[in-house]
Amino acid sequence: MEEKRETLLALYRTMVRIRAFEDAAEAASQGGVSAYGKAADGSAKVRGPLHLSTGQEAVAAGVCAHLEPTDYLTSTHRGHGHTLAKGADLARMMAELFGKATGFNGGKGGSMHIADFSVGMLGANGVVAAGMPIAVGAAHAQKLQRRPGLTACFFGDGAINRGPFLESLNWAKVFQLPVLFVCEDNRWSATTASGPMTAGEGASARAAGFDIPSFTVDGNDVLAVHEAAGELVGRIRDGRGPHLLHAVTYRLKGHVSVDPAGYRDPAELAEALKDDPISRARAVCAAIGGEGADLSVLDAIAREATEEVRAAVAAADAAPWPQTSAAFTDVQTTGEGQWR
Amino acid sequence: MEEKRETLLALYRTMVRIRAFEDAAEAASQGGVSAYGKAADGSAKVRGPLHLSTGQEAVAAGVCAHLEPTDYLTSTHRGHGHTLAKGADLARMMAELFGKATGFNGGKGGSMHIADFSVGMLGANGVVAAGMPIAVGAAHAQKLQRRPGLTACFFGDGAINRGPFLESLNWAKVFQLPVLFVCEDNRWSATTASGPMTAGEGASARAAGFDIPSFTVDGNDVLAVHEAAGELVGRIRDGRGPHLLHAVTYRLKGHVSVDPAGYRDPAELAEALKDDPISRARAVCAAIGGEGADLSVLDAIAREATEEVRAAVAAADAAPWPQTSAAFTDVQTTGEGQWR
Amino acid sequence: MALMTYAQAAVLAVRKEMEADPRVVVLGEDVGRGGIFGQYLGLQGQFGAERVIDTPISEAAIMGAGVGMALAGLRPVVEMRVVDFALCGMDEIVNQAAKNRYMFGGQGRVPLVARMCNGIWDASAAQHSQSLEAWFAHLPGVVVVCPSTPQDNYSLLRASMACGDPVIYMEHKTLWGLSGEVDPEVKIPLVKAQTLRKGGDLTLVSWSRQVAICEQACRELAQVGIEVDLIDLRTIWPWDREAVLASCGRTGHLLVVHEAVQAAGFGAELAATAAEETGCRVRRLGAPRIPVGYAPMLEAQSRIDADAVVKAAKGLVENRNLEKVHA
Amino acid sequence: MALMTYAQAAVLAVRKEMEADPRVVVLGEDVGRGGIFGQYLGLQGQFGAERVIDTPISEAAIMGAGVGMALAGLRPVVEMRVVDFALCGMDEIVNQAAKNRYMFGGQGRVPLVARMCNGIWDASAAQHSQSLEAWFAHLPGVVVVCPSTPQDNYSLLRASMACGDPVIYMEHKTLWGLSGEVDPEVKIPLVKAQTLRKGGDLTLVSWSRQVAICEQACRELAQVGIEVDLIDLRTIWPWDREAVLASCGRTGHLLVVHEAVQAAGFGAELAATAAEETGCRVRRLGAPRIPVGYAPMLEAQSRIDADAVVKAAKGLVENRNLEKVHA
Ligand SMILES: Cc1ncc(C[n+]2csc(CCOP(=O)(O)OP(=O)(O)O)c2C)c(N)n1
Ligand SMILES: Cc1ncc(C[n+]2csc(CCOP(=O)(O)OP(=O)(O)O)c2C)c(N)n1
Ligand SMILES: [Mg+2]
Ligand SMILES: [Mg+2]
Repeated sequence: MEEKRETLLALYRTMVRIRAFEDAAEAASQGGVSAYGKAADGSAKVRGPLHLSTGQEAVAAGVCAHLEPTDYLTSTHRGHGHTLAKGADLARMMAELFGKATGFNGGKGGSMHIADFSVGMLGANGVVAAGMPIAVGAAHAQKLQRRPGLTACFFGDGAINRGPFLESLNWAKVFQLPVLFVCEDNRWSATTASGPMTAGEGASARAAGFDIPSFTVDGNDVLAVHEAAGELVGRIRDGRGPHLLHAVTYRLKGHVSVDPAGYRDPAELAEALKDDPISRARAVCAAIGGEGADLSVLDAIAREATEEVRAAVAAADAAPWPQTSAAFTDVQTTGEGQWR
Repeated sequence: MEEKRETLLALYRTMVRIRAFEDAAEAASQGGVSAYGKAADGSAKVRGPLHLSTGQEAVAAGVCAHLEPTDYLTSTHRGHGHTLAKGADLARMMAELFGKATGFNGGKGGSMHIADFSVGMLGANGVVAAGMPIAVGAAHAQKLQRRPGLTACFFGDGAINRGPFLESLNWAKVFQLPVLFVCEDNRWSATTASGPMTAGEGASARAAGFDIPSFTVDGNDVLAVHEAAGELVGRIRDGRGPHLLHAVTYRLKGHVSVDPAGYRDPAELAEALKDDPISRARAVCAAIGGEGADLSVLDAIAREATEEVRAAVAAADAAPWPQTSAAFTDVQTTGEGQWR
Repeated sequence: MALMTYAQAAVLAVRKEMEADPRVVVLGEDVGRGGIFGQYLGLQGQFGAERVIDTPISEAAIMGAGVGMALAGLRPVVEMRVVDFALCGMDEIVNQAAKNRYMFGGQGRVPLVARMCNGIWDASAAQHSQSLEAWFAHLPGVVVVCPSTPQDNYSLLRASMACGDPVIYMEHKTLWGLSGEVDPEVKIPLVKAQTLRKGGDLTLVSWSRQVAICEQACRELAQVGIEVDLIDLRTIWPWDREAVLASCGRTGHLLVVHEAVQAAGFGAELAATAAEETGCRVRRLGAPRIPVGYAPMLEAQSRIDADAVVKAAKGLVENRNLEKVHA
Repeated sequence: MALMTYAQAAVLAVRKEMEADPRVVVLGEDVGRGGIFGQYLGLQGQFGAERVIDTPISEAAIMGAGVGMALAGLRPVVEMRVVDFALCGMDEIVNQAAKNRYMFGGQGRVPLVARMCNGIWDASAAQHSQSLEAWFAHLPGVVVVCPSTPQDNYSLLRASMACGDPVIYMEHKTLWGLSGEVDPEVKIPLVKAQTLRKGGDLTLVSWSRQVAICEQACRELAQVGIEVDLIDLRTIWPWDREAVLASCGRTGHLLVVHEAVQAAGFGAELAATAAEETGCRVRRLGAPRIPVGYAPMLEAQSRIDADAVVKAAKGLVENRNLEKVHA
């Protein structure tokens, strides 16, 4: 019981840090992108498309709790949660969203390319499903080099309709690679519901065609995700090849932060809000009893997260912009300087 | 019994025409391509890579027997059999292989682009799996235009590892299109055995992940292919959406006509030669009894095919080359003449 | 005549073609909701989900199915969202759509418009900010169009849908909200460039979003007495040789300005051709060969502003580039 | 020194790098059997199937896995078979391999050599005969190499594998059997062009298979008194500006000849740059903008033979092209 409570508190902490990060990023992004009929008005601190993982925190938290720094992770356009959960520094992430020199990418990438290679987080990706072949390549290297570690490969429910999904699953199984595929099924693909665009039962069902064992889990139940991921990660570490976790969750926000998602049934959202993974974790914690039962511990954790994010925003805001000369570094070494 | 014999004779005729065509093309192609350590010596009448379907005739024959001219077909680099079985004129096909003006493509395409749009045969393809999305598009048009007909989409066992396989299966099912997917599983992908490169049980197993009903058949048993294809084609014509036929056969020749296939176990080939679909059809015919029992009917059919092919080769040889000016036609209409 | 945005002009063009020809269909991700830029707004409501087809996220299949539909008698408008994602359907564009008619000896045609908007998308970084018109200019079998105004977008989209060839139709990612007068009766043929200003000192050729920036530069140049023939190329391939080369012959100087990377950009083709055919002095201005960065001042390094155009124009007319080299 | 083929030279280069560096791996279809051109012959026997990896037919995954391997510390040689099939992994090349280092702010690097042979493959028609070096020259983040001899193939492949950047390594589809002396000790740096002939009348730049054809043309030109600076560019990007522009400055005439389609080909970049920087006269010779046909006389329309080079060279030196236009 005590152990479960400890686990839950740690997961809760990861979740509220993600939530606080997303909320702050969202606030800082208003007016920052022209789309959905609105023009960018230049007022935003976080510019460009910002894909929030609000509501999906349990998947990132539950899976990444089992990962070591020697493990790799590849992510999607909706990658903040995975990056934080993999152990990246929150302040440097926020700085990257602000486009500052102190960000992980020195302001070159922004939200869609959030990454912290030093903790094995090999990057978000602006192209749907594009992280998947990269993940299997990283896992292939881990295997060939007899290094410990596995690669966690996150992708959305829309991504399973792109070719690289198939090529990556096949590859991982053929070479018996240490890959954990994680389908973060939030039931939407941009402004289109994923269901009618998907033949069959989705990621898990497709994995079967590749003899890849899979498990479908309630992705808003952080303990369930944690347990399922633990089981699969254990098997992968035992050398039993790729596995797939199909986590069903929900995208509480629009596709990007400025998308009001007016195309979806308000009832669907209302239902989903009741299923908020953070609220559910609080309820479970209360049910377990013990020191966390009065929820003040959780409140303290949440306050701490909010405070950490507030400080990160302030630091990002105060941080220096990149030098314009930085636009010309890290392009390629051969012929550096031959820009025209 | 009489009906079965009639069916078998018709299928046999298709098979031996394909076999005779392939044999003649093979003979005409020696010295025509530089690969597998040999240089082109210019002596060949059929130049370039020539992918023979020798040994796979039963699949083309059995499936295409159920197709109408209003049905479409897309094929692979190994497309002669499908094209003949779909009803294309044999002589014009041979002329195309010879690169002559009288060929279906006026000498612009050759073997890898063999096609006869007038009978719904929308083309071989030099890119593995590339015919698949084209097939679903053609079927999509058939459905939208409320036209009768379906599209038969042939592909190899190696092709199921390319992304377009997934995207096409998903698409066909999502839109409930009249597509018959046919995996012609000859167990090789160029010089690599397909088995070790393929996770899971192959095409049929993968189709299940898309809720596409499938059927696996002995692809060297022409009556079995015919029966299975008939069942699936019937279901498709009834509006029950895409289906998949997984036909297991064997590539009796090398990957291309000049490939001695020295990389494969001679025992495997010897075994396969015993399983030749044409010999098997003869044996079945004999077993059925009746007029065909003494095999003289079959021999006559085979002789007729050989004779037809001989005439086609002579005609192709005698046919005029394309005008050099033909190199500049059918590029695009807008800006015709702006070649530099 | 009506005031409308670049996106609305496109919607109107597609609507008119769909009304006139039942063979026209639209397919792509999110087109049912109007497309992410509103470039299909209202069309699914009018024509139904069978003709305005929401598709899975399957660029290869979207493009490939477009080819199959075209071969089977439809006239698809294929939405690739941005040119950057069209890379996921590149075999289908290059080896299938562009070459089909030729390699099958004219048995079939692929009358298809593949929309893939081009250019820097503000603050969207390297994977959403490419301009690849030069690639398609290099690809036999396709037409390439880059409209710069609502009227052009309306008229050229209709012309593209009518031409019967596969067309790579490259709107600009940040022109969607641009307003302008559109006369639905105006036809603009493909291949015809538009001369926006007349002047004897310099021929300035540009297209897409860069045209407006060049117009600004021309006003500044006029103030220092440099008069410019400003040409909006509109169709990138086939391009309007007559208009461009005649102007180069008159002015003796050609400056090409584009948003794409300069190295091996389409400006090279224009400059090389002008130098070959007219012997005029040439100069190009395109982005440096770097990916587009996210932070505003990094992204700005990939943009060509009016100042840069003015400077290059002056340098060219005053022959500074040659001096520099010969010094 | 040893006589070996272009393919054998490549094998030797990969072998030496694999012997020297355990991080080097090879991946692609049929590489275990030596590759379809023999360009990996014997390597799987020596290094095992773990380092010389036969892969499924999955170009996107081959290329993408190469990126992942490179990020995780390997140095992959990624086999794409022919450039035409590389189109099936185009997002992985363009949006992932080329931009990774930049967009992640230098956190990682992608030291990877993507081999995709270029050019017309005899009698293989439109989908197997493309030359796309210009596309990659236009793509920030990659090096582009087109070797023309066994020695160059040996030395440049080693240099490419050592350089630490993603390299688009374009051998030629029909040079594999070409024999030549190879000295395994010879290092050839990337970016350095090779001047094969010296002459004051004309600068002739070419690469890959076209170089030998230009050499033949130069011999014919010498007989009519036209002396040519013949430059094999070898590395397409970054290209050897110094060598080319210095020669142009001396001869006053540049002719670029390549097998790729002329329109928006890399010749345009060279011609435009030379015209900008030196004011020399320029001319290009590339294939017409048509797909490559199958029948020999159709295919031949896409080839540039020595006669055509001679004619263009004479025309340029005698200034005929300008006369024509000004007439
Ligand atoms: C290849 C490609 N096609 C289209 C897009 C545009 N796009 C960005 S996110 C998205 C929806 C992805 O859905 P899903 O995979 O379920 O991820 P989610 O956004 O739900 O997290 C789309 C279509 C893209 N980035 N890349
Ligand atoms: C995208 C692509 N990759 C590689 C090739 C080269 N290639 C031609 S045929 C072939 C093997 C295909 O195997 P399969 O699909 O089983 O067809 P089969 O040759 O056995 O009929 C390969 C790898 C190609 N044509 N296209
Ligand atoms: Mg989703
Ligand atoms: Mg096969």
